[in-house]
Amino acid sequence: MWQGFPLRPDQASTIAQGVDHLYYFLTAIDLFFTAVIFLTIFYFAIRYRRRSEKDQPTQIEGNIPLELLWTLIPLGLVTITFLWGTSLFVQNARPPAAAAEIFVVGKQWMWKIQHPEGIEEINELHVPVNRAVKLTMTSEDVIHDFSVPAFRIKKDVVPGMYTSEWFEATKTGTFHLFCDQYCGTNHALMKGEVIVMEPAAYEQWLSGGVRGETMTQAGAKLYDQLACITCHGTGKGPPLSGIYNRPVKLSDGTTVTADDAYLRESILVPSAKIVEGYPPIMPTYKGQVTEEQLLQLIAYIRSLTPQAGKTDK
Amino acid sequence: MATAAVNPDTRVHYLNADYGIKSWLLTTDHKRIALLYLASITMFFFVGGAAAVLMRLNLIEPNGALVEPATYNKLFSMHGIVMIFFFLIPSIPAVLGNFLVPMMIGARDLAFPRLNLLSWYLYMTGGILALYAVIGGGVDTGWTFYTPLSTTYVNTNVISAALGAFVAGFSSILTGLNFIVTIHKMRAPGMTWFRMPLFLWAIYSTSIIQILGTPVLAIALTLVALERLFHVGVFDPAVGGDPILFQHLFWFYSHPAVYIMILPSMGVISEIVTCFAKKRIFGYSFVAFSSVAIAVISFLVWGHHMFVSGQSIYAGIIFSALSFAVAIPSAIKVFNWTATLYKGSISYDAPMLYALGFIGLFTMGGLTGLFLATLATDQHLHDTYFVVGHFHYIMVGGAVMGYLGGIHFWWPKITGRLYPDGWARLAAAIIFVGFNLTFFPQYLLGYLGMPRRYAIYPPEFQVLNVMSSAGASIQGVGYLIPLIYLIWSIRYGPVAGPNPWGAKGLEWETPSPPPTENFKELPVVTEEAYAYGEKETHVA
Amino acid sequence: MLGHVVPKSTYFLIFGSLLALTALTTGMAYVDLGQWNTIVALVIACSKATLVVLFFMHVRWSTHLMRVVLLSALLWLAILISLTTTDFFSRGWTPVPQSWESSEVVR
Amino acid sequence: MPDGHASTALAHQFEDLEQQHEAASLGMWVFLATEVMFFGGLFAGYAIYRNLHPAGFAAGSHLLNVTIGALNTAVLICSSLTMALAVRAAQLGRKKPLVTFLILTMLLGLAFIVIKLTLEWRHDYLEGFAPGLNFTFAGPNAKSVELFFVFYFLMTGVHAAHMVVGVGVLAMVLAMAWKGRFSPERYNTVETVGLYWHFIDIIWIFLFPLLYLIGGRY
Repeated sequence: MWQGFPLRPDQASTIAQGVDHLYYFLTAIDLFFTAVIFLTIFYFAIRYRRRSEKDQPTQIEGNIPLELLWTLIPLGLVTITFLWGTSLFVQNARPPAAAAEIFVVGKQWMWKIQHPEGIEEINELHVPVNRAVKLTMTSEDVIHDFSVPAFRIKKDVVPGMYTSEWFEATKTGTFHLFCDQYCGTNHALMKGEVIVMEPAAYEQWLSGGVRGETMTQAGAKLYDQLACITCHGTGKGPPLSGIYNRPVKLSDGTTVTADDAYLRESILVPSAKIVEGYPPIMPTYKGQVTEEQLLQLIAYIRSLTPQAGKTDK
Repeated sequence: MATAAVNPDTRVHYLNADYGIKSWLLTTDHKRIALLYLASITMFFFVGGAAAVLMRLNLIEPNGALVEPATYNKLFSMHGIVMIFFFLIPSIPAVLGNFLVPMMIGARDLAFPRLNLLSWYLYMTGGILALYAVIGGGVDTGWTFYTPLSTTYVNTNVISAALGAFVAGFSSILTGLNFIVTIHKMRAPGMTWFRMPLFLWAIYSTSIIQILGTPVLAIALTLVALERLFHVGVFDPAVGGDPILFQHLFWFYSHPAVYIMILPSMGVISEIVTCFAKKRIFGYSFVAFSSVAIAVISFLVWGHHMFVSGQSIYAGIIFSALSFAVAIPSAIKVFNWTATLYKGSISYDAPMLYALGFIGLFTMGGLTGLFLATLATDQHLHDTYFVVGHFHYIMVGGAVMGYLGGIHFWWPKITGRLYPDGWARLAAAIIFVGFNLTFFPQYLLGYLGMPRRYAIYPPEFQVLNVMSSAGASIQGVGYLIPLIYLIWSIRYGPVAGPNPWGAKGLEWETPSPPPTENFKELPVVTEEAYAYGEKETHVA
Repeated sequence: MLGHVVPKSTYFLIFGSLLALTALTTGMAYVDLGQWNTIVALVIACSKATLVVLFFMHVRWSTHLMRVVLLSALLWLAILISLTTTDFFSRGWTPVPQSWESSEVVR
Repeated sequence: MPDGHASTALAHQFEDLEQQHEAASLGMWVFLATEVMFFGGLFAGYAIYRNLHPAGFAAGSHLLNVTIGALNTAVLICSSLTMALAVRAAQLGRKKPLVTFLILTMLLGLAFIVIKLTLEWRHDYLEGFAPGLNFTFAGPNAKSVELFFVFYFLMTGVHAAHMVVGVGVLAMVLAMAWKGRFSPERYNTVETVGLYWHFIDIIWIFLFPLLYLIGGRY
């Protein structure tokens, strides 16, 4: 494109091109109707300008076929746009099964990123090219938004819940990462970079990083430290192996899926949803674990369910 | 055309019927209250505009040419709060609506004149609270007051700003209530619904939004204030509250509020286009019912502000479909105005320039809305400058152009004086050019990914930002010119006479400025609105 | 214009029904109906409100316009509550990714 | 139709008393539509949170006194009856019953407020149920119970504020009735105030089961 005056950001993800095509389609509609309205107004304005105060214009009260025409044509166009935009969005909202997962915690005014391998980075996200990556995100304070224009994705990062987005980078390079949801004084400084690397370089980066323990190992350690095993390993509390993403029957008769959100809630507000057949004795861990540690605990619980995800729809 | 232009100073009318500050501050005359609003709204417009100028100046440099990010945040918050709650929402309804609704239906006043005065006092109370918030240290939540930022994490004057918007909201509710009752119950004999000027259909539709939407905003802001005061956890996820609920309550009002701003403008355009083309409106009932349709559908689309907020994607799909639905009545209006010009006798007085500008800019603003109603493109464009460009095309290119057009159209009626038409056309042209230069680059910036509400931005966005800032300064000049010549004309402008434009409508059948009771004797209506020339016998 | 004058007996009848319904709704709370407790309580509340609106507020004898105003208020309330709850009830259905393979397996 | 222009009761902007009367009623109905949405925002928030925290809301509800709630419901229904009878007396131009019923309505309204204030809010506060001030709750779901009490105080508080305004307006209407300002041709003030009063009653009719009867009492 025009080097000095680009009209679109880099197309650096598998999603980008599809979004751009829809954008071109909408731009074409826009230009067409803007041209129609502008040119018609200009033409009428010149052709029917007032030549004398005695002008007696032809009075036309309306025209039903014309009204129908300019109701139905826009209706048809917006229907097409809606169907196109929605199918693309739903498709883009569903990460491929094999996506690697990276965890993001937003905080005024920085991005804290954890790789499952244990590497943590701030305001930088290193990812391999041509590999689907899913971000699971939450915030420690206010609502942020994790936006990467070159990938055409963004999603709010909301305290108290996990949101997610995914991408598969198609180009190596460094791309902008913005916080797009106004989050207070230094909102404009909550920027970072997504660095897309060749797989080999990425592996090298991974091994070169200060590699402590994987998230699962960190979670296992926390599991010990917090003495979760005293209940969950002894039958006083429900066992945790093999539950991830499986249905859990609750004491009030309902059933929930033991997903990230459920596990998070059960650690922070244990009394909210009690598993059937167990007494409500678990204390809250609110204030004792950070958002990052919560993610580590969840990672550990996930690892107790072999091949989680393969089994559910 | 009016020929009997009597010098207004020689007879008694609403402006000289009484003198002294008390006769204004305690007036129940809808025309005087309209002028109270005009003065206060103009003041707020320039306050909000000053904030915009400072913001644009700051954005000339990627690292901020003028102020710290903290100050910049206060500037855009103040710009949003003042412009939306204290300028755009009351602009046309409270000024032109107040002045014209009784005159257009042939009534002596609104149904509840004292309530009308109360509305203005509530508006001023709200305005003073908001100004207090600004002067006493500012507020930096943005006009959206998103939780939990506004409830827990900022230390600025959120409560007084929210309270200001809350009180001004009640002013808006009472104005809407007054208009609805007046239009239902006070029409002159013969003024049937389908003989009403389209301005009244627009004002009526606006009033529906005001009375049914505003109370929900009031509750949302009350909850924010309570949460700030007592930390009870209504929107605090740590306690089980949900910050996204605030967004639902907020946008339930604040999306329809966009139509509180644009619908009255659409009404003004219908009046101006017919007058200066000497034409009956093309498709009266389509234009009339599209106003009501917009008012109703506007309440079904608020979730399109929340496509990437963590809202359920199924709710997103529903809101996306409904958002497209609101495009249809808007398109109908634009096509009908354009068709009205066909075979007209078009003259280019200043109001008509604003009206034609409105049609063009509203078209562009409306069409770019499609990008944001589309889920897949919104995922890229949400909270970028594309959104900023889009809503300024609607609110400035649409609402403000319509407001200025209306002020120019009815100024001779309000004051009895004409303004210098050459200056007025020049100002219209300057505003149009400045506007496009300011906001068109913002579409491009948005697609490139520049987030909104950024005091500091990556250097590659600088060229477009400088263009935008240059446009803003041109626009600023454009707004100052009318301020000067309109004030000048009150004293020195040529006498206008009752109907300088040769327009149709009851308000033009009474002297300018009108007498306090509006009409010497109450009119009886015998013809449709816009009866310019004979009706065509054979409908094409 | 004289509004419709309602006989006193009608008012007392409505009054009696309202008190009876209050007693009923309180009583029903002590009967275990599971999920239905809430529904029964709301149905009773709606019937009481309807009685008040129709008779005490004279909507039974009022013009179409007043009814339109009333019904639009209820319609808008329904819009607010239904579209908001749509979000909250369907949030859990978001197609959440299924892929978790513990990090050791990933690479 | 009465000759409106002869009456000083006709405001200048109206043609006749009928127009004035209809405008006043319509004005009040439109205002009530606004009120429906005002409370509607609260009801929407309530509905969402009750569904998110069913156990906490039930536990909170069980801390309220159903008997007092039901008693207050009955008090308000009585006041609605007396209000309706007051409007009827005004329609028929009977001054004495009008004054009597207005006084009764005010007294019942005051009774409601007094019961609410002394037997409920004061008690709730002393028990430590006031969110943000002194909330203490030992059982499970304490935070959800607190959320319930936020809505409880907010909804009953906003409702009570409407009651206070209503009693104030009734006092003014009473003064006008005392001076004989109303007649069968002109009673729209009584009627519109009546509409407002019944509306407050309806709000309480919904608040009672929604706040006091969650989760049953069995």
